[in-house]
Amino acid sequence: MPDSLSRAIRWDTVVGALLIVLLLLSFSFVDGFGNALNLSFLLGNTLPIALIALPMTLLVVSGEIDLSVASTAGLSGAVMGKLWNEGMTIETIIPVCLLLGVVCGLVNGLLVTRLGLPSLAVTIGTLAAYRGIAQIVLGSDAVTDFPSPYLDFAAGRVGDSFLPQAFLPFLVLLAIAVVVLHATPFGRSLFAIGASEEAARFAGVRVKRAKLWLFVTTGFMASLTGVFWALHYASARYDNATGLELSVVAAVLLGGIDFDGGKGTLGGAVAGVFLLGALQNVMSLLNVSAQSQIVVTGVLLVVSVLGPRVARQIAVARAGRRAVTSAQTS
Amino acid sequence: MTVATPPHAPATDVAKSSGTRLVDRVFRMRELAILAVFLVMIVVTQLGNSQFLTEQGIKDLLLNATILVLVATGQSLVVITRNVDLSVGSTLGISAFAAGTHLHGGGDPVVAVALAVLLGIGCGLLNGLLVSLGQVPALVVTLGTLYIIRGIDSIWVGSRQITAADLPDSFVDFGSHGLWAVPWLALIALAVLVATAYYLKHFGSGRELYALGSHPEAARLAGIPVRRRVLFAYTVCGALAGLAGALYLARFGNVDSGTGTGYELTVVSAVVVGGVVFTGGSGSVHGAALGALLLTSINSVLPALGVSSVWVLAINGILLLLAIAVDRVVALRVASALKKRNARHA
Amino acid sequence: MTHPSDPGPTPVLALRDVAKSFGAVRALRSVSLELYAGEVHALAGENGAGKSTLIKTLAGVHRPDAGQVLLDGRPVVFHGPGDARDAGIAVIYQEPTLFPDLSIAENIFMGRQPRRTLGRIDHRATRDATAALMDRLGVELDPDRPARGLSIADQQIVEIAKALSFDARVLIMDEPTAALTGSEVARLFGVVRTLREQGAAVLFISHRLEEIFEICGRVTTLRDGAWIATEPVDGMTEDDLVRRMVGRDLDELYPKQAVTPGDVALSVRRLTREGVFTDVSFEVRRGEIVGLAGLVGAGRTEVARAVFGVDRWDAGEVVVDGRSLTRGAPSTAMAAGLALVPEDRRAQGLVMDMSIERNIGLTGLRTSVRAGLVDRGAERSRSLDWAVRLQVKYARIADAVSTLSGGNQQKVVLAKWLATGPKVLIVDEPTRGIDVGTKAEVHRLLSELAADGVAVLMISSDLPEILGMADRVLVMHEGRLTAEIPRTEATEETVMAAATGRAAA
Amino acid sequence: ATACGGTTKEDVKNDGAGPAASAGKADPGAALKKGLTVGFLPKQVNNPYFTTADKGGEKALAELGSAYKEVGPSSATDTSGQVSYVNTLTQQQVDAIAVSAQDPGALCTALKQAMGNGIKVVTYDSDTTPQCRNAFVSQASAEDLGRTEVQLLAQQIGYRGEIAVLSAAQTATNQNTWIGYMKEELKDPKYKDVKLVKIAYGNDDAQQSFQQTQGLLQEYPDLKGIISPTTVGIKAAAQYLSGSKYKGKVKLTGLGTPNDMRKYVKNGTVDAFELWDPAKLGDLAARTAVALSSGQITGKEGESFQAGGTTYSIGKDGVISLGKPTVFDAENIDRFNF
Ligand SMILES: Nc1ncnc2c1ncn2[C@@H]1O[C@H](COP(=O)(O)OP(=O)(O)OP(=O)(O)O)[C@@H](O)[C@H]1O
Ligand SMILES: Nc1ncnc2c1ncn2[C@@H]1O[C@H](COP(=O)(O)OP(=O)(O)OP(=O)(O)O)[C@@H](O)[C@H]1O
Ligand SMILES: [Mg+2]
Ligand SMILES: [Mg+2]
Repeated sequence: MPDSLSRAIRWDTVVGALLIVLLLLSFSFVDGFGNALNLSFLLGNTLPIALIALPMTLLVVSGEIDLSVASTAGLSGAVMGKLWNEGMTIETIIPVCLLLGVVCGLVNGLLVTRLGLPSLAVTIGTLAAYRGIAQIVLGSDAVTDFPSPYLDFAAGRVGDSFLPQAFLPFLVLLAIAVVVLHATPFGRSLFAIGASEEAARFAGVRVKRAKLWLFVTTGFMASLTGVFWALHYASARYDNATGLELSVVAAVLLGGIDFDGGKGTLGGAVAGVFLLGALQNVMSLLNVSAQSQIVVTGVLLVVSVLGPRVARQIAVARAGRRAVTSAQTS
Repeated sequence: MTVATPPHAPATDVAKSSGTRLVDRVFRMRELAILAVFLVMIVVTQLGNSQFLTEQGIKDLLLNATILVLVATGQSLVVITRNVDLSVGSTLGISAFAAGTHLHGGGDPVVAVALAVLLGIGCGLLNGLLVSLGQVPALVVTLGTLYIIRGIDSIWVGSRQITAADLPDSFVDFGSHGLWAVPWLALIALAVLVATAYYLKHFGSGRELYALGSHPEAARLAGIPVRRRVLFAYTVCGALAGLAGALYLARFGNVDSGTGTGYELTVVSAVVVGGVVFTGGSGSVHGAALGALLLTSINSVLPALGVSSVWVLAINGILLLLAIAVDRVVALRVASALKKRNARHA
Repeated sequence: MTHPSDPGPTPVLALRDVAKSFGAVRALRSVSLELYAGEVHALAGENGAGKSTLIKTLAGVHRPDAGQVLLDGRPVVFHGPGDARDAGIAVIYQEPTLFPDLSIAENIFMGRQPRRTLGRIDHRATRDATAALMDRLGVELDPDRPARGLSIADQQIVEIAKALSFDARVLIMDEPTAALTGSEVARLFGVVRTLREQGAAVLFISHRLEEIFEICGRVTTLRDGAWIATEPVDGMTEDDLVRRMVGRDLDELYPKQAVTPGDVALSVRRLTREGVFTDVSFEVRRGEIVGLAGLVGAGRTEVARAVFGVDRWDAGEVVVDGRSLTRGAPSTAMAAGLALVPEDRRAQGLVMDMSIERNIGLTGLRTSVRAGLVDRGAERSRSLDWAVRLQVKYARIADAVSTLSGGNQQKVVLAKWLATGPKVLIVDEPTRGIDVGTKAEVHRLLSELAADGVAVLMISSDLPEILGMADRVLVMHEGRLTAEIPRTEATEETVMAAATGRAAA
Repeated sequence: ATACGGTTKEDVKNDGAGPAASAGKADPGAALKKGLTVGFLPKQVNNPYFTTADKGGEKALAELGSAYKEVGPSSATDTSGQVSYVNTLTQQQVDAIAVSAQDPGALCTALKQAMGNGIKVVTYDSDTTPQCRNAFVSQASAEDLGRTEVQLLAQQIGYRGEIAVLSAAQTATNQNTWIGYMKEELKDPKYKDVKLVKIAYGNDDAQQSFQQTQGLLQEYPDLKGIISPTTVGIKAAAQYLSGSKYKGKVKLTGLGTPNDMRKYVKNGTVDAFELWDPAKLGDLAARTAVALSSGQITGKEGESFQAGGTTYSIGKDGVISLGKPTVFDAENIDRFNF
């Protein structure tokens, strides 16, 4: 009984359930929610957060964090715009930008693993540095005239359905991330690293190498997001995606990923991302003001951590009482 | 430890003299490193621009740092207990506006400041209660209250704003005047800083903040009232954010619903640069204050040297990285010094 | 039941019919215990019998589900450890609970610092009092040194100093000697005797039975959370006590079978780590158990860590089964067939928040894979298999290891490494905190492994264990190997002489 | 195409410039429709400037018998937020959208989708690229603003000395256009003794603008005047100057609201500054939106329509200009309240 109970109150399951309930309610009661156009907007605008949330979840499970993701995205967008203005082909530019993301991640990773600096501090630093470099690179320009096949891909839908074209690659990436985190030895070792780095090292896990990989992957995904962002919104500016890191962090936290490391599931993180995205969409359709939306987001976050805690305490108390009564009767 | 200590050879004398010096030196060293970086920066700037350290220039430097110093002081208390308060920016914003509305309605400046502090205490209590009673991760909770307080602020304030014209002249002047080059605001911040530092070092409950940040479970076993202390740290943090809000109003003479947005990252940077460790239990408020001074000064130094504002952000980030890297190197030195000391001799 | 040696009328501290459960686990069932002023009372029982839980109930950490705590004969309710402390109860917990960032002096006096005017702390008085305590314990620890980086033994010493500083009426010690060597134990017992004479009540837990016989007047035995007996130690034999604890007779404690050593499996050549150990060379052959003895801080653990690759070495070479290892790479050491059971099980041996299954599985991530993915079935059967073989006492294999008793945690660490099927097994204090029954079990296991051709290097501060188990004893002193003594010549005297540096290498 | 067959800039310079004129022809005589819904989407809600503007729009719509609604992000840099609000308005099938774009390009896809759904799009205050909207209501011609600010400052410093500009973000399109015209104006020989020494960026953040002002004064001790063509910048600069020894000595002008600046005009920190009436801007945006929806205009150059008694004509690229800005000084400032 406590077993099934504790499984039921696992927060990622709750978030998933909340998402489903929200979707059902919105489909039935919110005007304009269910049509293909709105759903494609919803998915398209949530995609950048979702894309970065994938590697971020792995990173947080291993006990680290990367706050520089939005700046990395901005930097690759800026470089993309700059190179495009210089007349380079987009087919060369995109790989260059992705490579740049890898370098950004590598810098973070090396500072964290080689110098042993705390990732929170390092990535607050690179958050400013990368954005600053983006500003130096692109300055006040806003580049909008990317080739239309690319723009159409980033903004377009699959036929007349609600799925953005870019959603399909995301699903593939999601599948890869789920398998890596939950089914491979590498993913398993991430949980051990997050929960106790020293014990993981004593068990032969290559802690530094694993973390370096994660930072590099995060940089790569962030720059992929930056490229997608610039194409999706047809605008490359140095301040693209400013503040996105907080949205990602909020969504991942909402999905039940523990920032002390060692706990969480990708399912929870992705549910958190789309729960926040859908909620905002619904609230806008219902004409809830931006200010009230902020409050709702905040309350949701607080509840997301208080809820499971309270539920668990109730469960524990109940189990304890039962044990006492059985001890007395036996 | 060695087995055979001669019964009447108090080895403690040796240990005390060298040990005290070492430990003290160790902790001072980290702050000295920041101070050195700061001084070098100031000197270089003065060499490049003789206008930099005029009376006005010094006053500006101090004024710029004041508000961040206050908030960073409060934040370090919380970080020392292995928690964090991300909602300080929102708290600052809402208390600044509250003080502003009071003054706008012809209220008394002292009451306005008290009002801001009280509101700050309220926000701090909210955070503290959620974190200590709910026993939930501070990062999530305060990210939540960051949104909640900001949202409430925006709903309440709407598009209103308080401008200098709404404020009594005495209050606005207070924000920029002072004793020679030392503004009143900086004196307030200094007083708060010294009091907090003294409290942390010389009072039992102050030391307990370090203890419970260093090892929460052990603190519970040692009978430290963990929840009450955490609540206290958050309350002080909120109060100082509130006070900072009132001073912000005096200094900038302008508050709207966006005041203080994004301030949390600046504060966290200052605290981190100042050597307060995020895993709790170590660091000092004067370190954090130095970190705040360093960070705000960078923003004055670069324009004074004529560096284009395009470069400011990148340089800021790189300096931040440098500062924590230097701190880390110092810490490693310290660790190896300790290890050497540890090598005992029979 | 009668107490023939009742030293006084009212017990200072007592438990009456106390029960405590954790979820489905019934850690204590109707246990009663009386502690009198001026007695040293032992608490004995297997791992997981409920000793630590009992202590935590006395200390106000746990609230009993049923029954009462009596102070001077009156029922009390402790709402937290602070209440118990204020009632004059000092506790040394099984796991050290120091504040790593604070100085030793602050650790000892946290919450009770000597004050000056206005409630300010008197730092100097704190330091002096600490120095005096260290003197009393005969150790040389700098009061201003931060607790971070102290060895387990030194941490234990600080804990003892902390407990002594209370001048408490009741002193409760949960395995205070587990990390200590003979001479420190002797010092501690000297202090305990003084306290007893001054009228304090002492509750003492140890898995080293000889210590119970040396210092205690009465002993209470627990089994599976239930009270078994409380009786005077005089007139009891170790076998009697073991029978109470285990409920049956026990096999020989050190069942070392004689084996003829095979090829060299582990060869360490001129290994040096600057400032930690110097020029360490030795070999371990298949089928051999080599003991590594020395005083606490001699550098044994450091050598083991370097050999396994957790730390880098500066010079020298490690060869396993003919393969030279790269330094600082535990994964290659594992691949070569090396396993290390580390000394600090909570920090190094286990991921406390992870399940038993996952912890045991952690060392097999590389081997139990199918098509690049973790083979969960194989992982589970491997974990279950070893948990059962080592008789780990648990409710569910998916429970977090943090819910296990100390000894059972140690067994999980052993299971995790034995499951890798190592060629060379280094065990660092393998039986620390393990009860006699399991200890015999571990010893049997180690000799079986040796008989199967595994080379075993055993570090232990428990000298009888070393003498009983090892084919050869290596001794370290201040970072150097000072002696190599064959089984036939190894005695307490020869080993201690080398360990204290009195014998030339 | 290039040798490697890649897609380069040259391949895609195809979209015709010019506003997205509606397919149909304008019918200047068409009656103004009633019962329309116009959604206002400012850069940021809760921003006093936009609130005043949108209130102007609300009033005009009430007069015209149409409905008003306002949505928008709570941060002026949340571009994706603004995009999703365009989507929401499209979803809600409003008749027209009046938007002040955070980014000239980023809103394009969404706005085009809106226009594809028959929604008229008017930009005000800050434009998008012309093909993504039907018309742009400009607060004042950029040229007017740029030139008059230089004229104002030059008068105050007696046509002699160093001056600097304190702008908002480096990417702010309107700021950059104005600064361009300032430089043009300075080429006039009468400014031969006036030297523009630096353009600083305060990112529309009070604290940064503050420190940038300090930096300007430290770097150029002989600085005589500052132009800040942003309401946040001028306010911060004025507050700094009024509390420093430079008060009254260093002249400050630019774009500010009378309420923000009243105190500094009165205490002598600022002599004169200018701004258009944001309420009128919102008013005109609303009327343009209704005219578009009613088919009176389509957004082509040369068309004209009546709004609040004045006739406005559409200029190049679909730009409708509000008129000359108002200059505020100690004399007249008390007559304005916004
Ligand atoms: N916090 C807890 N949660 C769940 N179960 C617990 C907890 N603490 C102890 N237990 C369980 O209670 C039982 C008694 O544990 P306890 O630590 O008291 O044993 P012990 O006698 O001290 O053993 P050892 O000699 O190994 O230290 C064990 O089965 C243990 O798993
Ligand atoms: N030669 C030495 N002199 C003084 N201190 C040392 C020496 N070698 C190691 N130490 C320190 O003492 C502590 C204990 O060292 P180590 O664990 O290697 O000793 P050990 O012989 O394994 O003792 P035990 O395992 O019983 O604690 C370590 O923290 C180490 O830093
Ligand atoms: Mg125990
Ligand atoms: Mg050891």
